[in-house]
Amino acid sequence: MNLIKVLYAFLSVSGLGIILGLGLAYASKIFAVKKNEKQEALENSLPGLNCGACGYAGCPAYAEAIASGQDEDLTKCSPGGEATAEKLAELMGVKLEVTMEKMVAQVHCRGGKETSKYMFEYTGVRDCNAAYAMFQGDKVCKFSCLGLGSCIKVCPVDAIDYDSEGLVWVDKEMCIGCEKCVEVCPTGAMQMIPYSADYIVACNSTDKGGAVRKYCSVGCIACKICEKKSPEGGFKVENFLSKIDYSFKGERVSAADACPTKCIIKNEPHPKKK
Amino acid sequence: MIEHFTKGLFKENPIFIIVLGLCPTLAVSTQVVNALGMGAGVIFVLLGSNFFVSLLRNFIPEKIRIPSYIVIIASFVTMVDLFMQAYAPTLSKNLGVFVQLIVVNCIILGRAEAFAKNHTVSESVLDALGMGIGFTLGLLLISLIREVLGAGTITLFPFGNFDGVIRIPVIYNAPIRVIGLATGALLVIGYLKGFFDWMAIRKKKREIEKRVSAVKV
Amino acid sequence: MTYVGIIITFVFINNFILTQFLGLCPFIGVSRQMEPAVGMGFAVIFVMSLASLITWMIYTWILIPLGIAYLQTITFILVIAALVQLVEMTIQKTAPPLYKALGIYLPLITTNCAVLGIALIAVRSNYNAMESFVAGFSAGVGFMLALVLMASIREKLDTEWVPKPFRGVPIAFVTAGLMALAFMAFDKALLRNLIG
Amino acid sequence: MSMEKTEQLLVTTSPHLHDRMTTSRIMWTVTLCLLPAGIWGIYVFGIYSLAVLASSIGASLATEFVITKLQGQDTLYDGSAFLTGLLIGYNMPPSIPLYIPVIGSIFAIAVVKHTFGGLGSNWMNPALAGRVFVMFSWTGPMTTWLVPRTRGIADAVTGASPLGFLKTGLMTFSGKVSGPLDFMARKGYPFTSSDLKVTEWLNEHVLSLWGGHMQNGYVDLFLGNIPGSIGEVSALLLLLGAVYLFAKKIITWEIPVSYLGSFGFLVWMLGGLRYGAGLFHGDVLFHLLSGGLILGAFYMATDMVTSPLTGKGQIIYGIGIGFFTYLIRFFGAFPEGVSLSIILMNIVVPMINRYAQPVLFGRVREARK
Amino acid sequence: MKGIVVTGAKLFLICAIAASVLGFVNAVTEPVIRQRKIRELKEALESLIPEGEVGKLVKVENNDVVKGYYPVKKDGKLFAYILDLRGNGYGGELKILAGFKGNGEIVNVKLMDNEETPGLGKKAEKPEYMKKFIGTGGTKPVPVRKDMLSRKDADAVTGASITFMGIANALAEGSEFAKKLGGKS
Amino acid sequence: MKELKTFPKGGVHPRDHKELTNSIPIRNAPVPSVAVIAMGQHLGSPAKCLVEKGDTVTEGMLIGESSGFISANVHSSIPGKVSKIDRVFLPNGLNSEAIFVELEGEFERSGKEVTRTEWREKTPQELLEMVKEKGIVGMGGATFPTHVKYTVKKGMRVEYFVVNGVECEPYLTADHRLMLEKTDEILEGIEIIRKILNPEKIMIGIEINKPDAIEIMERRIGERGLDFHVIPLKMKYPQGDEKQLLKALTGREVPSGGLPLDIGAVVSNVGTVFSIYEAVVHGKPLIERIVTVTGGAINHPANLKVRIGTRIGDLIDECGGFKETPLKIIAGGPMMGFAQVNLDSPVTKGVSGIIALPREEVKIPRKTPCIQCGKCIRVCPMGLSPTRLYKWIDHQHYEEAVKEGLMDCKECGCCGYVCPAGIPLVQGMRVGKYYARKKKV
Repeated sequence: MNLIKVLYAFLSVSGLGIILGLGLAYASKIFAVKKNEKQEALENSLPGLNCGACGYAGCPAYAEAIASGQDEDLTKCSPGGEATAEKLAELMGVKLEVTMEKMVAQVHCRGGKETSKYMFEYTGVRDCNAAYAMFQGDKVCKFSCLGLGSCIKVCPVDAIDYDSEGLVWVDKEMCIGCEKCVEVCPTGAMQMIPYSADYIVACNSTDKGGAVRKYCSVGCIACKICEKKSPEGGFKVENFLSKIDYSFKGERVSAADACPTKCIIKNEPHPKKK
Repeated sequence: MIEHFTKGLFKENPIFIIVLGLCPTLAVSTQVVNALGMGAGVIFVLLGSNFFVSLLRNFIPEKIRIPSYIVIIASFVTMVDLFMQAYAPTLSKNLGVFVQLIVVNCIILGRAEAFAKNHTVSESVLDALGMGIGFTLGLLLISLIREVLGAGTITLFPFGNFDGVIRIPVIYNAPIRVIGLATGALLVIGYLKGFFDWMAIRKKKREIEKRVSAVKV
Repeated sequence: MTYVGIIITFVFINNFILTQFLGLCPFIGVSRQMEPAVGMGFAVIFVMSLASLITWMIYTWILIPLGIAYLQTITFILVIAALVQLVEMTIQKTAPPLYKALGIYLPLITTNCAVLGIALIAVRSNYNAMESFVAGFSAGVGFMLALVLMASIREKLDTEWVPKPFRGVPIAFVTAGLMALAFMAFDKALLRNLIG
Repeated sequence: MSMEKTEQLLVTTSPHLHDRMTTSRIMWTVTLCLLPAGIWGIYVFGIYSLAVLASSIGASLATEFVITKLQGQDTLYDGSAFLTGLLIGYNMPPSIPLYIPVIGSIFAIAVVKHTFGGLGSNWMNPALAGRVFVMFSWTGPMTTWLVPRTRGIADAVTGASPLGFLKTGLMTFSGKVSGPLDFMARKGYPFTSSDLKVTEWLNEHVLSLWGGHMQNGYVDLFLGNIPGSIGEVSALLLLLGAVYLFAKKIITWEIPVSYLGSFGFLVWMLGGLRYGAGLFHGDVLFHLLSGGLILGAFYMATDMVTSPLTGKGQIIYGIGIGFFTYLIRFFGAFPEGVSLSIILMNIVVPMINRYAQPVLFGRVREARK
Repeated sequence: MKGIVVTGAKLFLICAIAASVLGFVNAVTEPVIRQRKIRELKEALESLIPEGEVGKLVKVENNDVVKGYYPVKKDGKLFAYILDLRGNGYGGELKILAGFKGNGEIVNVKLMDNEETPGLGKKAEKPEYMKKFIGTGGTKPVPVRKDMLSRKDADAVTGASITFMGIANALAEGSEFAKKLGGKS
Repeated sequence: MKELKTFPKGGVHPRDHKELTNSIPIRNAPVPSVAVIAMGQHLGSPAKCLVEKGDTVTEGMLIGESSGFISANVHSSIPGKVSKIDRVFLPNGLNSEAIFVELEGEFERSGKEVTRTEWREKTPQELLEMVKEKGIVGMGGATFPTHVKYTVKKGMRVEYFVVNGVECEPYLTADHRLMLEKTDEILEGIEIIRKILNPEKIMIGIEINKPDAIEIMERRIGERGLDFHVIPLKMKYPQGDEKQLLKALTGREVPSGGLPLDIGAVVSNVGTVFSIYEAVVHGKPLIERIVTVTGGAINHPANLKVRIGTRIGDLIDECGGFKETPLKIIAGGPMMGFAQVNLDSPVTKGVSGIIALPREEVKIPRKTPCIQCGKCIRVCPMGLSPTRLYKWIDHQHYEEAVKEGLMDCKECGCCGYVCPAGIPLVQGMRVGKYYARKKKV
């Protein structure tokens, strides 16, 4: 066994090691770049979706705003919800007072090809705002879901999809509440509701009952039966449209069952055929 | 505990799911026997490096983390290289420079950095085994496809009268040679990855459907 | 081989990515968009030229005289790792915007098999110092060429409706495969006929 | 009165007028223009070449059908798959075993076209990629040529294509001749009697008016009386089709002119060297008429999907193809190089499109007086 | 400063241990590798001309093709030469060992190290590939062009004609060299 | 022959179909029984409604007041009673507040003797004020408030005033007939504008397919001893666009995002010039305009002088109704106009034509994938790459699209006209602009 060679190996490699080790350690001192550790920590505790729901251009920008004290509201991140807000508060050494109820989006319209009337056949770019610029969409109802999926395109987490009727539906489990779909929806059919909401009124039309009846068989006709069936509260018909009062936690089944056009429906994952 | 081992096989298969360690994967996947040899080499190095990195995780300072890992890995690689040259010369010749390049195989450094650095020795060893075997399986799949289509053969170890080469009847006479070349390697892994992604998408869809039907009932 | 020959070989004929599969990980990772691809390309050219020269020196002046050529892997990778880290720290200090653009990719260069690959290949091919440097440089150029072309194609594919399971990494591989198919035009016969 | 209308009105956005040219019309017109050359190929190489064309087209259509069916699209009849299949068939030697065009077509449609999202999304010419794929896979059969029956030889005799003949011949050649045709004549490459007659007649009655003289062989090349791929041999018929495409504005001048121009220039400048004829003595006509260059320049390089969008870009693209064709043909391992050069430049097209964009109106601010 | 020293020392320690271990491993494997290489060459030489006794390598300077030769003796008499040849293949240099008789006739050929394309040029590694050369070089010329081959052989080299020509040209050169050597050792 | 002027890049040549109406004199359309007068019929912010339900209005009375810098006054086109105020769809597909005036009472102006204002004694400022007061907007279709356009910022100098008599849209002949029948009025209108703007040179651009208009303009200019230049132009769409017209006439390019004033030019349509004449000389607000009612489905195509607020259906009835069932009814020109969903929309200041097309004249493009033929790039007069922009927009990369010049697109429709794949490129651009503006990129 050639021990001298082993020695050479030992010397050269360890020599290299010591030179590089010292060199790097030294260099890291010279070239040290000051980093805002707090900001980095804040950034790490944000979900990193860069969805912009907080109003900043992505998570790092929000983190920067918090770290620099420009923004004191720690609850702006709706995807992260309470957990993130708590983490942020902990990092900033503040106590979080407001508790957030997670909000999710849902489409308040069930008027599909069979159930509602159309003014014309839309053939252009598949985009709701494009259709809305032409006589406010191809449907007679000007408050309805146009079904061209602009919300699907902007959803950062694929929570929205077409259902069997060519309308969209939000999966509330996947929804992070970034409100992008609400922003993009031209008719206002997409609205935010609390995650805990068990029912929604799947109609957005403020036309009079008679008018709605003419163009849609599943629209709210403002008959006020829901109000009567749920006398302690829970429903409120305003401006010819029934609204659910989500602060009321009682049962809504009887009202939903009694709705003559069946537009009060459960907010649950919806069958997706497409 | 056991999931540290099994996850490497399929759920986090280094080749198809996390797409690491591709350079050797593609270059040596011309013959099945190379894939096996390479796989063995990688498993050995991965085991060694994960073991030592995890063992020394409190000893190595953050600043020289990467150089230290590299030294550890490079030592094992050199051992593999020397042993292969000595005892498996044909394989060593076929694998060429890629044995030495195991050093920079992203999966090894990747595991050291992502796993062994903050797990116990036994966990790290299991992880190394799982990842190594997962890597070998992936490599085997690619090389099988490439060799069968690209050369019409399956090359294994010779023993006895058997020269180690299985010849596939029809393809052997007119193999799709491009599959055996660089193009084929890239295409095969592209399509395999596409296939696995498709499986993942389908699985996700199934899950959603399941949930939907559960709610309905 | 002449310098021209080395350049043609490493840029086109033995293009590291498209025929040798060296440096595929960063290739797939960084080729999504044009700007980082260009930056990464320059970084790789720089590191590869430097690394192949320095490793040549270590090999010829230390390892060979001491008879410990078998330690090439470990010494080369150490040198490369240190080099990359130095480069990283230097640009982080001197050119923060560049660092921001390349930030996460620089560490990738350490484990970029292309860098170690060119060092080992240069040694195996018995190149002299200048040849090693030229080989490193041109392999880097070849890497950048493939990277930048790939980025331009992937930017185009970004605006096409690629089937869902293929989006992202799979389509990048298929694209690279087709690029390799076209690069088969550059064969060794071409080189031999060109420079005799 | 106006209420009598019963039908629902059609509501679309502007413009409400449209040009008559549609995608499928473009595809079918190109197909139509290609047909004469293919019929010539079938005539001279025998009925088996029809089987080759049929199998490539059939495989291409079948693949398209299966994939589009799976994706729920309907693009089978737009002519693009047919055209791809046809071009693959045109690029096959007449005696090829049928599995080769079939695999070429499947590769072209499934891998090169539909993996990227179908018509319009692919960045590489499917037909050419398919051809190159099988070319490298089965080089032997792909470089075995049939002698056309119009040469008066019995059926199914293999022979070298002019470029292949030159390539092998030149490997051991170090002398001095005036050019490729001279070289071929000396090495005993046969020209047909019709070629000799036509050349003689032209020399006597037409070219003598300008004091010109033409070598034997060009007429064979021009008419397609040479061994070669099924659809590429007849330069005459391909050019006729191209004229129609120009008239219909389906192809524009940029790509063919820049391609043939740059290639021709390189051949003229450097092509004479290897025959000992010196600089600026290359035989441009020979190289333009041989090896599928006409088919490539007018029908394949001009493929809209994979060529640059703007005229500027197309000129760069054409020059690139010309350069690579020269490089591969004169120095590469294969005799021709049209397909390889086109797919090489396909790689660069997205880059060209990115940078060779038209000048925006009003972006060059003019100084006011 | 202390941090730097500690860091450097730790890296030093790791390197040192690694290097020592490797040194020992090398010490074990190096002789094995060296002996294997010698044995391989010997086997190759013996398989080329099994009936002869292969002598020591004689190096040849200033020759692009012939790098050296081994004289082969049979019954103590100089019988043939094994030439170490270099050819230009498709993938780069071809290393060829070929046995020649004194009159330049090829006895046997073996393609050693090469980087030819698997499935194409690599075919030349198979012994049956070389059959077309054996026996040529003496009275018959070495086939250096495709048209000098039989139809079947010509078909077999199609697609890899550069490998074929690389080998053939090297052999032709070798044959001339062997003729010049004549019977000298 | 001297090469006719035109703009150099892009443009298309659709068949113009002008023969249907170009020889038919303008006649008055009947007064509507209910005029639906929209508050937002011009570019910019809608006018502020000045009346309430039940109010009585007179002909030409100001009922909507300009509500911002870029806005215009709106006047009642008929005398009557406001029956309701509601939101209606305008021909351009947008929704606007509108005043419904039920015909009642007497016409104060129509049928009465015309008075003449001696405008030459007024200052430019007073003239501009009159233009503003009478609610004049660009009549070519863009409906940009004219007084804003004529407000020259300090330090800017108007070198050219260009009268746009190009009318490059197929089918339309309203401007053509106007030039033939109201030549003197138009010339006097130009003189008024000259007083307002004081330009160095006045040019009248007319496409060569209206030789009679060129001839009569030149003759009358000569007779009146004016120094206006009539310049015949080659036929090419979209030459009627300000930017292309200025490029053709002056060789100057309006800078991206700029106005013609940036290159010292102001362009007005002949219809606008005529309205200015009427407003200034006769004190008549913009309550009428010429509308070409034409197309293969119309029984008797015609050029009508229409009161703003008349239903489209009434105009079609006036032209003898439909010859055959129309598939498409377009308000405006076929290249930039808007398809109608029914015949109830009221004519606004910007509607230059009503075109009813039967099935056989409508080509319904089937949308197929883009094959990158680049035709759209070749025809784009603005030097854009519509296919690239469309793809960026389709994949929501709005910043990239803006970077490549999306905001320069003026939706002239050339790209959509040539696209062999039937891609709704123009609509794509609109969507892109909408989102880009929304995201402020």
